[in-house]
Amino acid sequence: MTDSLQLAGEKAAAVPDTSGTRAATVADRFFRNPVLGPLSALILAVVGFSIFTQNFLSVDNTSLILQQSVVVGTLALGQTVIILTGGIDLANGAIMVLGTLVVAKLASGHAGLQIPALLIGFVVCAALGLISGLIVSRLGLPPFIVTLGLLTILTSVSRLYTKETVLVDNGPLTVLSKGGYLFGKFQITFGVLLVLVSVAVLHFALTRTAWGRHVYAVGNNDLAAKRTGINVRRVLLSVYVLAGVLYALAAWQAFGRSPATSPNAYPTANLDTITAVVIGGTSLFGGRGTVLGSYLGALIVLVLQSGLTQAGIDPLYQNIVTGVLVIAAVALDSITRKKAR
Amino acid sequence: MTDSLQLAGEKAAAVPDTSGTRAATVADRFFRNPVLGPLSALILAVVGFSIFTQNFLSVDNTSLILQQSVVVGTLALGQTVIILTGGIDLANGAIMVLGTLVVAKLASGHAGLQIPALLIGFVVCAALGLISGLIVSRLGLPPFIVTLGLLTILTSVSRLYTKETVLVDNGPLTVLSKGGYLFGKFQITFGVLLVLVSVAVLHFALTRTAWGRHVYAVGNNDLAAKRTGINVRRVLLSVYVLAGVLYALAAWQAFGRSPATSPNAYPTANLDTITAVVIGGTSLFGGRGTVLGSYLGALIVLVLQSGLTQAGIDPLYQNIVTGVLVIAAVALDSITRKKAR
Amino acid sequence: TSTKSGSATSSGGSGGTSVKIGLVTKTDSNPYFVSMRSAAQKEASKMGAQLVAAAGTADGDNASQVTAIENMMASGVKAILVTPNDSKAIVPTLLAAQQKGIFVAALDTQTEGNKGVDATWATDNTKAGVEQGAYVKAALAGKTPVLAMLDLQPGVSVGDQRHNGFLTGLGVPDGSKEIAGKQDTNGDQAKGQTAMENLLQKNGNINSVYTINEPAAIGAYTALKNAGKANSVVLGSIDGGCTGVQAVKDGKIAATVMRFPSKMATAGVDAAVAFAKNGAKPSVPASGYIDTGVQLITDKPLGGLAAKDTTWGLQNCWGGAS
Amino acid sequence: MNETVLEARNIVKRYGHVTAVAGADFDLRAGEVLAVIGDNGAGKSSLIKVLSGDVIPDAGEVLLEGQPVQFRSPHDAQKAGIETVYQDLAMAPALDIATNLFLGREVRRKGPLGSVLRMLDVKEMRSRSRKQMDELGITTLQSITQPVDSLSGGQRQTVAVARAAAFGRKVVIMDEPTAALGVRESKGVLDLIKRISATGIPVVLISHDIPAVFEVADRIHIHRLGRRAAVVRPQDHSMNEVVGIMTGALPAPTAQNDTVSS
Amino acid sequence: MNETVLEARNIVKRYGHVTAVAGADFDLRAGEVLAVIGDNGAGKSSLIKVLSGDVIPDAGEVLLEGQPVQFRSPHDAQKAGIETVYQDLAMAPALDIATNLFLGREVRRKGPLGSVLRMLDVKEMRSRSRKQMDELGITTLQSITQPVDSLSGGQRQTVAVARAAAFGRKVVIMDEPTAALGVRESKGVLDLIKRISATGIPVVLISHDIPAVFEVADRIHIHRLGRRAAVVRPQDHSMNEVVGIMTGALPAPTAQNDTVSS
Ligand SMILES: Nc1ncnc2c1ncn2[C@@H]1O[C@H](COP(=O)(O)OP(=O)(O)OP(=O)(O)O)[C@@H](O)[C@H]1O
Ligand SMILES: Nc1ncnc2c1ncn2[C@@H]1O[C@H](COP(=O)(O)OP(=O)(O)OP(=O)(O)O)[C@@H](O)[C@H]1O
Ligand SMILES: [Mg+2]
Ligand SMILES: [Mg+2]
Repeated sequence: MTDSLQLAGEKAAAVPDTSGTRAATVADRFFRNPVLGPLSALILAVVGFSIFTQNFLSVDNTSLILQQSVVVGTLALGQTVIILTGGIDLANGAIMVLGTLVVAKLASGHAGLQIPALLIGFVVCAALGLISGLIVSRLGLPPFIVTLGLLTILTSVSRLYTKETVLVDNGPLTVLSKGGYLFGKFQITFGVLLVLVSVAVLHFALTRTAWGRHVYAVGNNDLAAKRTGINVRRVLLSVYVLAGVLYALAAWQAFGRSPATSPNAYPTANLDTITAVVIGGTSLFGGRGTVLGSYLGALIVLVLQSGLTQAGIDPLYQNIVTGVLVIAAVALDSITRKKAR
Repeated sequence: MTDSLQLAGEKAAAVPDTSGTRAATVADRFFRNPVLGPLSALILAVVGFSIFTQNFLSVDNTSLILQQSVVVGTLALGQTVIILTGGIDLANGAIMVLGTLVVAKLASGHAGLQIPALLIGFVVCAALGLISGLIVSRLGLPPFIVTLGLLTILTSVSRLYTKETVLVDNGPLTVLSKGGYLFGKFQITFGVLLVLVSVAVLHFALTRTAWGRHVYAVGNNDLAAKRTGINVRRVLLSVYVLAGVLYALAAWQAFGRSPATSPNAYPTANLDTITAVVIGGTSLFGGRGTVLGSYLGALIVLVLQSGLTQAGIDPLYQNIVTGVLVIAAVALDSITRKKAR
Repeated sequence: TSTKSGSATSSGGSGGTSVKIGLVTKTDSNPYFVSMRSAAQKEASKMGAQLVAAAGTADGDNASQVTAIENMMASGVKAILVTPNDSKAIVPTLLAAQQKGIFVAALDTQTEGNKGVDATWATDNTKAGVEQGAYVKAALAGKTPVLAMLDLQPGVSVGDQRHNGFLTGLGVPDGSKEIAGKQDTNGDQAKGQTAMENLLQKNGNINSVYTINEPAAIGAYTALKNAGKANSVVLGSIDGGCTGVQAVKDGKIAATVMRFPSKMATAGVDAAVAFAKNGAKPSVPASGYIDTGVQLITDKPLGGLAAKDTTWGLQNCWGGAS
Repeated sequence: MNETVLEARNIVKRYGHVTAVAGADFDLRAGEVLAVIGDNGAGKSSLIKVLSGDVIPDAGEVLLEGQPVQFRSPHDAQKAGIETVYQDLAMAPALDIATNLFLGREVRRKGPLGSVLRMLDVKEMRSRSRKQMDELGITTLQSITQPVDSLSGGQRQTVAVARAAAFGRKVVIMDEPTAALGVRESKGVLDLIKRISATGIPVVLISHDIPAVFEVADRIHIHRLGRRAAVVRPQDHSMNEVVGIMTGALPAPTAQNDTVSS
Repeated sequence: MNETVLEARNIVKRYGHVTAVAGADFDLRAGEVLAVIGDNGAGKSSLIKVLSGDVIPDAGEVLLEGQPVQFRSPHDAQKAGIETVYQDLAMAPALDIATNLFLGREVRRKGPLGSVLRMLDVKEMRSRSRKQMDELGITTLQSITQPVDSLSGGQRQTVAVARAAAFGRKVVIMDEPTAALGVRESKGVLDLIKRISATGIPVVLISHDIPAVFEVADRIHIHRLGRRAAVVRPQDHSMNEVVGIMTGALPAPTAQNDTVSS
């Protein structure tokens, strides 16, 4: 039974022992918490840059990085759920972009159309999720190829749908860019709130509901899941549709970041999100991982970008450092895991 | 024990029953042959295009497609071996490109330097393979992140190493573009011969030697492999180094295709090779697949490109068709598998 | 856009003593932008300014440049030079920067309607296309073109401008039967070669080739050479990278149209520093941008087209030397 | 109480050229414990996989309470009230005991948290699991939150048994449920089997432990070379006879009461 | 022949807060069959995993023929001649029987094909596998080229046993090798165990099948709560006594000949 775990190149993370002493258990909980790795990596990075650059840890910069995280962060949530089932989604960026285009085109004209347009956007993205979900769950084709195919198709479709960049007027579509100040100083946008809420909700759904356990079970051992009477196909389908909805959410977030969209937007979203997911400690073999980790993973990448830019390093050297640090972040994760046993 | 297979979304392909009647066995062998899927997909594509376009099936075009396959085909071999162990390599293109640059720079000047330069190229690529191999096997980090990090690093390193396109003079480096004619008509280059030989040799090594079985065993269930006394780390290391060597071979092939190389060359090699591997019927979860299939996968993609170009379809629509056909090819594979049981 | 709000109020606490200038290129490793960066770097250190550089992920991708610009503002730059990946989408971000009293200039590519920038130093890509087209027309010497077009990728403005410019210069409308086929190359050499090979299979009579840039052209040349058509086919290109010019010199490419990234960079940095010193802004011509010009490079000047030879080209090319 | 609950006629299942089940019959009566015994590879597991919907037969029909049924998945069989312990235990290795025990039948919180937020009652599930494991004599379990792949062989098997026992409504099928169990723990399971059948739910017990079979079984289905060779009553035969029939050393008794020879 | 071949002192192995082995001792003498029995979860498998290098203990030392050894991996233990059948059989599911049987000790072709091209002698390995399976009484195997995950539980276990038996040089350890086996097949394995020990290679047999243990064992290591509770000779005790000691119903006999109580 152990091979899928072993394949994932990690031993089954042992779990807190409730029979242990209270204190011990708490310590355990802490050390065995799968988010520990990415979290400490993030903290290390922040501390590091605060030392080596001026005003990195400024409130402005912090809230800025949070704002920069909303789109990839939201996409990464969908990516995580799919990867938890042992799948992968190369089309998430393409789905989102098509979503933004549909919404923008429909809403162009007067603001009254924005909300209906947004709803239609949600339908479109969910439908696209449904399509890959159907192919994966019914025909049992490898998600990699299915979503790769969808990616190539959608990229062209978007370009046929609209050649050039589309702008949306202020209104419900761009409301996520608005926001208020915490403690008078710390700017927090609705977009940031929304992404944090999304993470929380999804974390709840995955850890505290039957559906969530079924997702993990399917990713863990889908034959066993089938034999315990779980409707594996339905679970898979639900996951891909949910992912589609999350991509629509990301589309909305994108308008919060910038009112303009184009068929060429977010070309590397798929790789970026997979990276965030893996840095977040989720196994590409499915069955183990957390959405919280993925969001932290997304933040880590952004912190590196921001910090290195502010350190005034040339992009070429930035890449080299980024590459090293990303590997280091994951190494840190695997070390904390080892500690945990 | 069954979950890794199940995770891979495919049942254990049953195997010919030597106790059956001779004829039956042959039929079995045929139907259960993992290459059947990609092969029939390839044949279907070729037949289709020969019908719908003029001179697609011309000898020239056929030998041309074979020539176009040498670089990605060779890269795909390395990718396959790594994927068979449950890994993945996003840096293969970057490694090859750096290889070409090192060789081209060292050889620039007079032809006498070409062979030593080429040898150094092999050392460089093997060394880079060794690095990812060490990180993956010793630290047990996920290959996805390790090779992604390496990719970002190498892209910059190549760019820093040389600014612009570099050319090599005719000589040993470009000899692979030479060749002869079969039946006076069918042009076959040394490059094509070399890639076919590489496929054959690797196929032999994977199916007929102990090392090959260990590669499959590690990808199948690395805990079991470890318990049967296989030195899993050594196997992993050997695989990544071998892949590096194959990438160097691909670098040589690249010179056979064109004497010019640059830091931006082959930007999508990693995705292209993974696609070929998956179309070829290899599971991204490791433990099951063939190099022959991967090479056929590479050919399939090229056939689609060539055929659609000749059909004179607008690039945008070409992408759509390609996406659909790629999914169809894999669907065909999974159908033949189902037939096999 | 506010000029008087000045650099004093620029955000995030100013970085150190020297002026901080930000440069955001389209991508990080494309040689064109690498040389633009190093030119800017040189100029900046000459002027005693500090250059902070960042890059987007891919042509057409706006979000990555938005992030980069935000990070620069956070690090307290006084001026931002940007080569927009999306001329239209970037505008709101640039306006926001100007709000903060930051001097914004576009390089290489104009923003839509030159909005959101205080100045622009750019190449007219359409013009570049026209010159390549005109030369190919002249080189065909009256023969009806059988044209293969090696494009960039759909929906990227630079690609469309050069493509359309070329057709104008050649004098054939898009979609006409003279066009034997089009393929996307992403400006990649290997893809250019494969595309050219497939197009030659489609139509053996191709006698002229448009290429989006010189790597694609070199790929196409290899394909033509292998097909034994290197001499019978007119191969034009755009960019003026040193290997490109060398390829013209070696007779692989008939002609290329040079652009001048370092000119743009130098001018941009100078203006930025000037603004930081005394809030002065460069005067912008009616066209809305300062054209750093394009230059046809060939050793076989034809049809009275103003051309410079490859010797001149190699002295002024970008990439190799810098 | 002699009506047949679950019945199978002429089941055939081939894998490529391997014939796992070669025209096997099967019947199970209300409230009985039916033991299925046979050599390794005789086709026992394959047969019950057909009955539990895990495998779709190439031929033959399955009848539940007289009605023909087509199970396309274990899900269908479970809806029909058939609960199975598979020989290679069906578990999600990385998930903990409670989760595996309740997989597919999770317990929700009382009140809106459960009904609206569909929140699980983890506490409840854990304590119930703990209780069931204790009942089955697993005293060594130190943490109920261990992932099952970290359990000892016997502990893991006990989880699977507990699951089937807890949720079977019409039929409970157990494929070698005591194989990995110790003396005491095996006794626990055998008692459980008796308790279940006492409630009127028939139990199918596949086992190689002949003494145990003779202890609990009402009838013994002897499987041989993919077929049912005979069905016998323990009181009519000695263990050696039964083993003889099973291994083919003795001929299958024919014309004997309710024996179906094939 | 009484010299100790394999010895372990005070082995401790913890997983988080779960203590699997709590200061266990162990010794194995030349040519003997040592049975290890104990409740589920007593720590038997964990202990032998330490002996076979699969698990590195938190404390304690292992001595092979008197020399302290540190096994960092099963590979080390195998080089030292210790062969193990693991409870969750270590197999590559997608590979066929012969491949699994010879995994890590493949047979090469004779001549240059083998020495130069390192080509495997597949024919040879298959026929040998077939022979070994037959010897162990697996008559139902229809195809030697089946992937092991398509084998029946008993067939799969037999592959694992055959492997260990074929390659053990100094010590053979079997963790519940007959759990999934039928009557005849179990007998086959027990005979095999006797044959092996007869050649002077000692065998460690972990089993829950007390009668079988009494049949083959020279000494019985009774494991309880992570420790060795006692070592007894079958002839000195009745099965019930032994089970009593194992379950803690009876006190562990002390000061008895060669019994080590902890
Ligand atoms: N998926 C499969 N592919 C090929 N052959 C199979 C498959 N499953 C089972 N078999 C074969 O079918 C026969 C019956 O297997 P089955 O598991 O039903 O036996 P069993 O009676 O349960 O044996 P055991 O007592 O060892 O569990 C065996 O010879 C086995 O090799
Ligand atoms: N990787 C692990 N993580 C956490 N606990 C473990 C792990 N492995 C074993 N254990 C625990 O250690 C104890 C001993 O396990 P072990 O497998 O040695 O028992 P055993 O004597 O072999 O039992 P059985 O007879 O059922 O095989 C059990 O309580 C088990 O839950
Ligand atoms: Mg069975
Ligand atoms: Mg055990």
